[in-house]
Amino acid sequence: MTCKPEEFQISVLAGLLNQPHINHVAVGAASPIPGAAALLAQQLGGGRLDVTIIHGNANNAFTDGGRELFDCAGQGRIDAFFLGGVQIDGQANINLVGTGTYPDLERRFPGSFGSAYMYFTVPHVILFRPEHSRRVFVEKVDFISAPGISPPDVHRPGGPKSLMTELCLMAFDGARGRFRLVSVHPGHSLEEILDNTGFSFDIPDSVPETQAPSEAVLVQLRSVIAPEIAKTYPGFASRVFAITPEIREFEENVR
Amino acid sequence: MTCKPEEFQISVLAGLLNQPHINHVAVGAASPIPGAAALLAQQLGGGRLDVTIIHGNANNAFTDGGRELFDCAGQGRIDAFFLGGVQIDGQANINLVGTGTYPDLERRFPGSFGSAYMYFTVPHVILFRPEHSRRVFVEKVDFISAPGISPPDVHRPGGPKSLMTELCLMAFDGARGRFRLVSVHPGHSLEEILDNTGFSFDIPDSVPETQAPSEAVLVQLRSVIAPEIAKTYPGFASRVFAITPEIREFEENVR
Amino acid sequence: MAEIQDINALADRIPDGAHLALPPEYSFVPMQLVRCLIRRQARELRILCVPLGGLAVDMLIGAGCVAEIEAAAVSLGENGLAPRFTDAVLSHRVSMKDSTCPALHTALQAAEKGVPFMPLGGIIGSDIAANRPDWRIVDDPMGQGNGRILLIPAIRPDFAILHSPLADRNGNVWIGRRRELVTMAHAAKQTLVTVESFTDTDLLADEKTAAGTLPALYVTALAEAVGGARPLALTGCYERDDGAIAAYAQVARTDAGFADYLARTVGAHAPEAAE
Amino acid sequence: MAEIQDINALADRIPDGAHLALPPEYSFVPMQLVRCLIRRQARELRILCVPLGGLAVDMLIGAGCVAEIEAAAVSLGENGLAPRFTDAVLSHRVSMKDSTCPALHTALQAAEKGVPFMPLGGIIGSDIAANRPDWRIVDDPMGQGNGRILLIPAIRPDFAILHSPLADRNGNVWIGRRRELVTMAHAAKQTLVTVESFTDTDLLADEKTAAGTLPALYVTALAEAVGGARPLALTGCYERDDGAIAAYAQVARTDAGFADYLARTVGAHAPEAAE
Repeated sequence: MTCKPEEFQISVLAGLLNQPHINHVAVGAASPIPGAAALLAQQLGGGRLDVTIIHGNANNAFTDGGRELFDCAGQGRIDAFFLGGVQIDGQANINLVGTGTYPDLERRFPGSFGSAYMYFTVPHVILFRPEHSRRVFVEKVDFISAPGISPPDVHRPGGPKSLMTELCLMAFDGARGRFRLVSVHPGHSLEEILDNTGFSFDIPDSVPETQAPSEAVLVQLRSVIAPEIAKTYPGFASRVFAITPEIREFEENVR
Repeated sequence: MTCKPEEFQISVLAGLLNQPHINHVAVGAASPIPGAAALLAQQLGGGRLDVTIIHGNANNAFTDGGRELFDCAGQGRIDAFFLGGVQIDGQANINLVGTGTYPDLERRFPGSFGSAYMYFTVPHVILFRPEHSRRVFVEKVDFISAPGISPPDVHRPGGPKSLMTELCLMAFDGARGRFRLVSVHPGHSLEEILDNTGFSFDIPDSVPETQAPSEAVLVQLRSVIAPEIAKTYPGFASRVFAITPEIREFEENVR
Repeated sequence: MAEIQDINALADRIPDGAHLALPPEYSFVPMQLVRCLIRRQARELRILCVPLGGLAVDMLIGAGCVAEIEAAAVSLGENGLAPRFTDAVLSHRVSMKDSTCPALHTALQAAEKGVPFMPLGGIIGSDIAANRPDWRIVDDPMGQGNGRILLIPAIRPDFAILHSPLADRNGNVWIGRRRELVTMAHAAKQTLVTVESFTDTDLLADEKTAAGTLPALYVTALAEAVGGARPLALTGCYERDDGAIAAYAQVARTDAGFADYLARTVGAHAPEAAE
Repeated sequence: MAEIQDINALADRIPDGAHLALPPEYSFVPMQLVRCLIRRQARELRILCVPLGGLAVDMLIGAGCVAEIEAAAVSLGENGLAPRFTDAVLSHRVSMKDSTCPALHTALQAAEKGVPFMPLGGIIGSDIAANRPDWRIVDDPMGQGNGRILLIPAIRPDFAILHSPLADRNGNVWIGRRRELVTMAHAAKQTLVTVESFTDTDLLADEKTAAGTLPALYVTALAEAVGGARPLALTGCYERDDGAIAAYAQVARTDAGFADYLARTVGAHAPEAAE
């Protein structure tokens, strides 16, 4: 079975969620691939994983308004969350605000959203940024929306654990404040990663290839997860899984 | 028209609420006379006064749970509130906890409820304690559930303004920390008040008699307010106004 | 995933010594669950009243289940003083942490928000604050000359327990406008719920019911208990049984009267429980 | 008592320079009221996004109504960057106070509670905190060795504005599970509401609807506005018009394109408004 890049990424991210200490994963706004990954991990785990998708009402049990995501994380009830970044540096600092010297920016992006809080409170934050380039992965971010590490006098139960791009998977060591390459996606090379990364990171002696989804997983993704994620992200589902509006309408009527 | 003591007290308390700066009065739990007074003041003011009775759902628009009364007061949206006291002293300190040396009490009462907060946040707190005796009105309370006055470095937009008993009406001067006799209820004397008050207070040269309710007010109280307060305090309404369960049931069906 | 089980199994989840948050007296009080705790002779419970205590607390105290109470007040409301509470506090058989309503709400909001404390206006100069070494009065930490302010530490109870009219099969619980129960559940490590009945309809599927629903995410386990709040009231289901509570207020004034009440209303184990 | 009036009269209550809290982009945004503000050439508004801004803020900025924005982010969501916002911030034509979602919720909760500040976990070490002189990082004021913590000052906006599917004739407003709108109204000095329709049924009379209702106590005035959130979504009423927003995202990239959009969708005064 051929597998689209999005399907590959969903499958790998789902694998990262399949850990004994992860009982509840939350997914922020405008995150279709993380959302699909969370639903796939839930499916593969037999429903053990709680999934909250903060975008619309499907797969979203929150009833206490916009602050519930943050309160819930502060209570220690969210084990995994996804964050991205316009820039990400070698200490896992992320920038969602802009490039240039703040406040005199050259490029302005939407803003930090809840990153400065979720990064501190959720134990397994997965950084997901498909574009793997020196524009994104810089030596030092221009603006720290959320810092990768904190001094010991700041209470911080959470932080970055993994970084997933179109080229590879990395792990973050909070004690050392450094990324380590975990695996290289099929069709890509260590050299390509080094060429496109602006920060230094640890490279083990032997780096395996990232495991592609099995045929069984792809079937589940396309048959079970695709219509489910279409409830939240119809445009994405239509583009990646060819889930049409008619199917969506059917799904909405039977749920 | 003869007038019961409760009716007299309701009428006088309603008069205290009829002031330009009082737009919203809240009434705490288990306070039928203050509740009826608030509803009467609302009726006499042509509906200008907002009334919140925190006991059941009648005349209670709160939908944000038990903290809304306190939040609402903290926002400055409650202009008047009633408090009582097992003991009240000359500086308007109130005690709702017990007598004796805390925590080695001789007598224990329920506790301070929200008094320690409402006393600071509501501009017009009316102290209402029918029993006028030296047991209640003491030189110094045994336990301060809520202090009558505060030093300047404590933010305090609220505090006591009046004290109403079965014998008289007093006003409290926060700047001087003293009560002043305002009027003596019909049938009672200054001497009786002095005999039964354990703290000193200011006595003007001439002390008028407290005004009894007019016949028109008594008619409104018995015809309009009685069935309304019966929704919250059926036992009280039955005892004072002879509002029967049948009338209550009728009222509940038509509202 | 919230588990639906028998009410005795639910009660068995609460170990001796647990810190237990209880709703105020007027509604949603899990009286049947409280009777189960008394029957199994729970001991050394620390009870947090949110923010007021009444019949449930009084019975637990009388039955010897309680080591400590924190409350803004404990009474039987229109039926007067809570006799077992009053007796136990005066004779120092339970430890009483006197508080005030908004301080209890604030402590739970702090836990809900995952912060170690939260500020609260007023209260400074009261003997409540003077007797709470765990509270702290500080000069305006914002440095803006706003004077002194009280900081209340977060309270994170082991269990929140409540009785609701309705839950669905997923464990979503109807709360209505009683939002302090939502805060209580958010703040507690575990929440145990008894209900009058279960519905097959997902309470979160309709925006109307969703607005008044505590999601199953915060609910550890549930049990059915028909009449589970009696003799107290349950909003929309039944009124307070004033006669029964007046009778309790009368008989519970003496040890013997209370023991007899427990035997009659709670079950055979009661007399021993009221040690 | 909440007053029911015409939407233009409602808009006229908001003076130039007002501090205005707006709901996030996905629902309950009073777009029709925003168009009224643009038509009457409101100026120097300070906009508080709770916590995110989108089309409404972008249009207000483009029309020259805005002096300052505070937000955790401003964008058109799936339709990309907010072009007028981006342009105005880069050229310093509006002052941008960068925040983060929970800090905005916390600031409104502090105002709701009537306290001058509230603590919030995390955030220390970010450049958001470094650029907010109004925020304060202090050593654990409880003195319990919990390390440094961020204190967020209360925000009390002059107005909260929102569009709801339904209100009753008393001025009680359906909010559903969007509880941040309740906090926003509690925190604001005044709340102005537009609705799809008014009902003769008291929303507080039924426990089900009461649970999702903002009481009239917090509402200054209301106006009917059919389709009042379009082209944005309104829960239970209509979906987001993706095509219209995509078209806006395209044309609003240039001053001329935006002026043309305003003229077409807002009315004749628009071109002058976009100074």
